Amino acid sequence: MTATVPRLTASFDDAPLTLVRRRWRPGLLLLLLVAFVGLPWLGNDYWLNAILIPFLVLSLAGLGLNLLTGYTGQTSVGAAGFMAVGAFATYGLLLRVPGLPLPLALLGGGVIAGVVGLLFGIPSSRIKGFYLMVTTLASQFFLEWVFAKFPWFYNYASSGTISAPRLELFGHNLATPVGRYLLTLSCVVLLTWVAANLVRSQVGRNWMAIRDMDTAAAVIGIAVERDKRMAFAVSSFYLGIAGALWAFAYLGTASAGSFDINRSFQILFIIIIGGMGSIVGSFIGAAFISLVPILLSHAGQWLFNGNVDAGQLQNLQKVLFGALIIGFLIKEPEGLARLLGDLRERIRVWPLRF
Amino acid sequence: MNFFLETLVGGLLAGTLYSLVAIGFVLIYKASGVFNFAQGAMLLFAALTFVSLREQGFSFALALVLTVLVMIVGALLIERLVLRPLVNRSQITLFMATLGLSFIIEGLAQGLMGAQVRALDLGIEDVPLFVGEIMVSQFDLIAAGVSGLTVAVLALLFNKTRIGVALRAVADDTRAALSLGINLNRIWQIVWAVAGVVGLVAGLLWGARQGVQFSLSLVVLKALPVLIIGGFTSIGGAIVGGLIVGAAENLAEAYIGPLVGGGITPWFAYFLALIFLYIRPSGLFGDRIIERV
Amino acid sequence: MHATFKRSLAAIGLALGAYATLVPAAQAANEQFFPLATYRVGAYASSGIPVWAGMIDYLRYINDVEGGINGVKLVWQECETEWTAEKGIECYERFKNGLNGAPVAIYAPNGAPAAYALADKAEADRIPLITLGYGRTEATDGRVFPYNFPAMLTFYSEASAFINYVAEREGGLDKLKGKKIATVYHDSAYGRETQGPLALLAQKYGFENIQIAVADPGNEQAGQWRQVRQLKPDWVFLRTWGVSTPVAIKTAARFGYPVERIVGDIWASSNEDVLPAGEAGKGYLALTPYPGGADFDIHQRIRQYILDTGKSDLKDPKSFGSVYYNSGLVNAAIAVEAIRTGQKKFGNRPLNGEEGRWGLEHLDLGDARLKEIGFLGLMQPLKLSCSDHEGGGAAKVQQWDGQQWKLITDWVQADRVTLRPLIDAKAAEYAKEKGVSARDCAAQ
Amino acid sequence: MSSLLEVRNVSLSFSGVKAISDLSFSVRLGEICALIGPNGAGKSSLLNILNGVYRADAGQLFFAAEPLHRPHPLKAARLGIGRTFQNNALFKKMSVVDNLLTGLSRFQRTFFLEQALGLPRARREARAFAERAEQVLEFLELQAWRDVAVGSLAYGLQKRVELGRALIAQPTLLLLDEPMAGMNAEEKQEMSRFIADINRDLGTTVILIEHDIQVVMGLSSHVVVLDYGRKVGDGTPAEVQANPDVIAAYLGVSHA
Repeated sequence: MTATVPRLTASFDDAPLTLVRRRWRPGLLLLLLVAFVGLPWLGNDYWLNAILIPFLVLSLAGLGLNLLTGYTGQTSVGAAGFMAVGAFATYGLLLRVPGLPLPLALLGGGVIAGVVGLLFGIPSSRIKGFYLMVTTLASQFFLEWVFAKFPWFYNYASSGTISAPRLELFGHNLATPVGRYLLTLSCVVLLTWVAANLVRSQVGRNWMAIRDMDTAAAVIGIAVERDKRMAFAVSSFYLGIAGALWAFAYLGTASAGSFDINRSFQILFIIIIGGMGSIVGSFIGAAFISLVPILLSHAGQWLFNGNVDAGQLQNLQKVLFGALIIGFLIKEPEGLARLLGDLRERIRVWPLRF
Repeated sequence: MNFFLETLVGGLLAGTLYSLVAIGFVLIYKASGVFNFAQGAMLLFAALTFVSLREQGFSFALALVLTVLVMIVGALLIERLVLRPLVNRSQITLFMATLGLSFIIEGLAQGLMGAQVRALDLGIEDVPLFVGEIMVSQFDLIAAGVSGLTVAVLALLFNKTRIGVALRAVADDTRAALSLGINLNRIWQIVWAVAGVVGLVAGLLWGARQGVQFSLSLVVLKALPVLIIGGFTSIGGAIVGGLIVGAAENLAEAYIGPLVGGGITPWFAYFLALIFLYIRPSGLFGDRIIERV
Repeated sequence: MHATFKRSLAAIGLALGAYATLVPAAQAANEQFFPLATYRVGAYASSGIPVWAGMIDYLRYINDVEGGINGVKLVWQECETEWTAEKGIECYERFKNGLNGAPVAIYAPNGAPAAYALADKAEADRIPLITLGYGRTEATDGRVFPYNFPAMLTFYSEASAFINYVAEREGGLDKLKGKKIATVYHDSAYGRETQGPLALLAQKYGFENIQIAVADPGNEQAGQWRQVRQLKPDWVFLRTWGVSTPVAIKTAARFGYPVERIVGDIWASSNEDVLPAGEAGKGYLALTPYPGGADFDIHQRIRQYILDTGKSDLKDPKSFGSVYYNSGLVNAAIAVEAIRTGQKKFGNRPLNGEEGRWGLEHLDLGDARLKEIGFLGLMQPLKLSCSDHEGGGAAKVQQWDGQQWKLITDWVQADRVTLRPLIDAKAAEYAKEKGVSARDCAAQ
Repeated sequence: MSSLLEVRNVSLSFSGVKAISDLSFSVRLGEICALIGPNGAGKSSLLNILNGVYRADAGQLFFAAEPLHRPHPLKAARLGIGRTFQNNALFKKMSVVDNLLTGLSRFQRTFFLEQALGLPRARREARAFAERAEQVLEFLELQAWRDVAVGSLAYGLQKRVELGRALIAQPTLLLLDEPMAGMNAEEKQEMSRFIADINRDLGTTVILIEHDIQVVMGLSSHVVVLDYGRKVGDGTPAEVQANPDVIAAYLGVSHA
């Protein structure tokens, strides 16, 4: 323990390479198997186009925002703006760089979004709390405007919308529902793995330290400002890719309007409901927010076999959502993820009660 | 030159309406540290209630009184069901709660009173009025007058009455106030009620301009930059901020807009707010935040 | 963490499982399914609500009075889209396989975002989309867009019809030279759609083409109308929608621009658009392919059989015969007539999407037929074909008198010949970007 | 052995109110220096100046004979100045071991991408960090609470975790702000033992603020007494105890 700084670091390089050997839980493997093989096999267009793809994309977006808001504690209500950057950037790359393979285009779109995020993250070094939140709102409106206003971004289409280019990978056509689903799934799985690495790494710990108490973080030698900006960049990278997938794998088209303030709120709700600072939470939240409305409208159709005013159903749903959000904040600030966790515990001990 | 003056005046007048919305925020923020995103929804709800009552054939005055009552009841409910359970939570948590609240209110408003656009006639004729060469909107003038009056009333309320004193005590130092035996919940109820009434006034003025319907609640987005510029804790700041935003927005649309294809109003106010943030991170009149370790 | 991860996704899996039961099982039924993608909530609900009433009332009329289309009963179901693309997709995917065996012949996305999002999917599923008064103008070229029907009046034609109307008022196309014509538009895909054609026409007729954007939602337009006041245009083409229309009219009044010089477009031409403007709206002009009014023949019939028998979907009878209500009627009528046409070839049975498309592409509604179905005057003659998915291309101009719309012109025909090259070019560009090849209509 | 830290004519005031006025003293390498004085004497403010949380209005600081220009918390940490806080500033939602690990950030050498993709170098580093964390856990006898969220720990334990978080970074100078506040006699003894061990085994120089005179006299080899921001005493515990000003200003009061 008496090692001095230089020797200390030197000693790190020859340390044995065995810490983060990830144990592949059979359950996880099974899940991936189901996701990659099972669902495409049994899922019909409705499942894939209307449920699974949007669910996956929203999970990814939620994950991105969670890294910034849930882990680093920087509340952002501008998530959709960075999704827009990713979507339009990817479109531009595919359009203007002939022969660029899709994965690279997606990556590029994400990186560009990340850079933009970095720029809008700069104020975070001086501005905190609501003031910072409002700056993210500013970025939201500004980006929305930019992509509505400058035709170059949507290749001068009179409608101002960009439509999905040919989705193909090494000659395979990905334009089918299954293709688009698999494309989305692969991206999500990969980026989830990366996120899992990050939050377990030193970077992740720094982020959480900043979230819990940023002055103390600085005192113990965490480069607070750098890591905050880093969080903005990474978050935007995720959001950017999510945006590109939203536009091309899901909608098949997009305009600035597809990424308006309401989308930002939707993503914020995903992490509130799912769980701040929880990777799983992003998925649960996304599942919740994308499934509940559909279930509700179906329920409406069944219960009143179509005689119910769809509008009222929608209003009801809005109220329900609001109530749920408040409910979660009051009862379970750590969101559904935590709730399910506790439930699991209770189920485990349940037989012992008798 | 006339065009410039005209734009400026028009902007300032429009700004008073922004101020009015922003004041609702400031009141709540000062008293409970809650950043109330539901302000816009409250505004919509108030205006909708009023219009519906009018459609039911109530007289203007009666409808007004009833709406005020509704807003007060609403405030009580909110305090009891949302604020009290969330006491001592982080401000961000409270903010998110108000996001949820705005959903509930909007859902209720449309569910109960329908989504169609309602005309709201306050009996103010909206015709151009000429001051020398400069055209001013009569409606805007009156609206500005009403806003000014509202602010004056508020000022009286908070400087001359015991409630006001209590409120300021809470705003200055919550703990001290509690030790003085001030009932915090009561203060919150009052403040939310007042904010609701302010919302009603703003709602009526905006509603008369654009018809009463859903997008009325979007006015809230106009108020945020106002708050940034004026500071979250200063009514004076809200007023000045509103005027600045109103004027700047209109001038920008008129002079910068054409260069970049127009439609810049949605974000320009925020852009302005950012500049102010860099100069004064806690607004023109906001209290400085001091780091304690 | 992985444990929870697994569990939660498993939970989602279960939730999905619930859907297996939802996917309708195909079984023969002598019914034709009319999916109704509606928007009854959200910022644009006010324009939507009467439309669905019109559609539903007409479908109900066909069922109850005419016993369906040649005996084929109509069934319909609603799905709320909130005018968004993603909910629009969900509804489409839910409906495209029909309802309890009743197939879908024609699908109306009802909303520009959904229309764009569904274009490719519908083509893949061989279901024709009708976008009446919105959507891709270049889809007029049915060779490139086989399943996309911007029927009756595209925004291009609308722009041209507007200019022709102005010319009529000014006393001839030659009088347009040097005139100032401003377009105040909702800054969105819809709003920008007329920029192309107006530029072309401006160049052709030599008027000054001013474009002024109104950012969504457009509930504050002082800047825009101050600009109008400063530029003093001879005419203003108002291409707003939703709340931005009444605000525009009121703001125009505030800045003293004469309202009778403002011509609203399809989506700024309804009672719901002018009523909130109150007094300020008196004298306001508007283009429309389905004028307001309850005196058309079809209205007599619907009043008799649906409204008075309390079967109407209308919540407030005041909007019977309102522009949007009538648009609902016209929308439904086109679909019904297209299926009727299709049945001539495929027999009197429910049609699938491909057959529905055949019906649309051979739809030919002359005045005679319009009279029979009671739409004469409410709907313009409409003839669609493989290469022309628009047909018609005319609008009437109506004026608001404070209470109701008064028609002040007959059909003002758009100069479609002039605009067609623009459309073909755009279609070709799209085909190139997408890498699709146009079909050969001679072969059809 | 010369002085590790030298404070020269430092002054600080909050909106007119003098917190520290013209204060000078120096701390020798390897000693335990106690700052004592009544509440509001400016002790905590002084620590905040030493690691750059506050900026002094006047005066200079020398660390290892090097002048400290424009001090900043991050800079101080990198120089090897560790710090604990009066009312702990731990990361409450994180586990004990994670809290300790955050203390190692200044040694982080691997790049972001390496960590994101879990590349060998990052994993080695993580491994080494983990080992060091385990050593600290052992040293402070915290193994039992390794994975407990800090927020749920007893106050005394939290103090210890905070000490560990500062310690893991192997500071040359350790600033402890009332490390034994609110502890019972037994806990205090324990804590004093840790501090003594750190000072002896790791040769870490310590500056601590403490009110309990017994503890101070037992633990420190050098005492600086503050009163209203002025230095009223400076020397060995014995000298300080003999100093009449000190008795007047502080000791008398505290015992009364």
